[in-house]
Amino acid sequence: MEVFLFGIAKDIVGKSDLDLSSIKQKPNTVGELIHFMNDSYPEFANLSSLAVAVNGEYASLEMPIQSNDEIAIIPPVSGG
Amino acid sequence: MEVFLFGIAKDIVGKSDLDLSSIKQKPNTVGELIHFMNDSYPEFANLSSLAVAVNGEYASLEMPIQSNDEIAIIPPVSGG
Amino acid sequence: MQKPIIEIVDTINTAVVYDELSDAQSGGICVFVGTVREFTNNETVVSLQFEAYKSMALKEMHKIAEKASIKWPLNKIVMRHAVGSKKVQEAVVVVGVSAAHRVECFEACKFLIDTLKASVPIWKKEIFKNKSIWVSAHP
Amino acid sequence: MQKPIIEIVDTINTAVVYDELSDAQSGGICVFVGTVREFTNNETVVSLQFEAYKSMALKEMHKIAEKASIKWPLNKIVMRHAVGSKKVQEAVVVVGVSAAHRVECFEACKFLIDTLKASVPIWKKEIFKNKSIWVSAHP
Repeated sequence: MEVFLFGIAKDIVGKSDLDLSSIKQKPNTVGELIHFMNDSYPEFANLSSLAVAVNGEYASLEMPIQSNDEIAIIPPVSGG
Repeated sequence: MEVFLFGIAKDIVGKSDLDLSSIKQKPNTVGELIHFMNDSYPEFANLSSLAVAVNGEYASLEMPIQSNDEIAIIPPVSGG
Repeated sequence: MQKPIIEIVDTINTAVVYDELSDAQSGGICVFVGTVREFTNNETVVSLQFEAYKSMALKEMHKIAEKASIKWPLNKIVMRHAVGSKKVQEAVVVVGVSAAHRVECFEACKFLIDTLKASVPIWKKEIFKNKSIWVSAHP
Repeated sequence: MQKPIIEIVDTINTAVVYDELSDAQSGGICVFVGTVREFTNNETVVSLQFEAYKSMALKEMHKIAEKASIKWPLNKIVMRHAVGSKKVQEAVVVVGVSAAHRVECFEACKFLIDTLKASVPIWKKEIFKNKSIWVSAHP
């Protein structure tokens, strides 16, 4: 399970993608993934918001995630 | 006294300026000029509005006009 | 605000407007271009003819730019109107502003074109195949 | 409506936007250009760096264009965002529409940029002389 990181999320983790395949308790939902990120990288708690995209679409906390999904951490956007 | 004509006013009168120096009762105000135009060219009554500019500024009906003023008949504008 | 660019021209070059409005103090530029539409009330337009009372039109456009710069904190303003015959798809007017933030860009740009249409002494004749009409002249 | 032009690019050429939006059925074109402003909260900006989740950003921009074309009768839409490092006064985003009448031009153009800023996964880092900040990241 690979998670893409952008913007400040990339800076917090220190790289542009994160391989979760080796961790014990793989997150099964978007909510569990956010929980895992907050636990592993406490700095995420300082962000004004945090969203997750699954296969290029904003996903709800209940959305199940699978190892072949394209998953991305979306910190507050600031384009334009 | 010369009056510039634009747009449909030019078409109604048939020329782009009108010399009023030879008429008997010269209009002394903008209101009198409009009155004169409506009398001389009844088609002006069909317009949705009619304004007069004196020296390049919209003028009220009471505004006095003199022979050395730059006077223009302003039919409804439609730029843009 | 910098001196506004206000002109009545034969042909409008829309490609230069952004450069004219670009500015280090501005985060946004909003531009409106009025163009000749092929149909009016389902009738095919051949061309539009624009006539201006040039000296007064420029004076009125300057007044509008000044009013806008009082109402909103603007950095640059462009107002340019074409005269003469314009074919379908040609630009007849371009107005634009640059400002620090986008909200005032949109509001000021809309004010410029709305007010120009209401008060600047310029007249448009629609040329159709078999007739021509001075726009707005009749109720 | 015609197929919208939606792109993420390295450099924005504002001079071509008007031609891209020009259209025989349109009486108006409204364009908004976002540019790099020299000052933010009185601090001097050296540059802005933009990063995009490109595939998703394009998808979101297409959704926004579709929403706009449902809300308003539009003829053409352009949405183009730059990525990479942008210096003061450079264009970072351009959105524009053409439509029969000007009211929908302004409304739709404003909707495009407002919605883009709210939902498209693109991130901006402000580079100052002695620090850099991801915009909007912190409350």
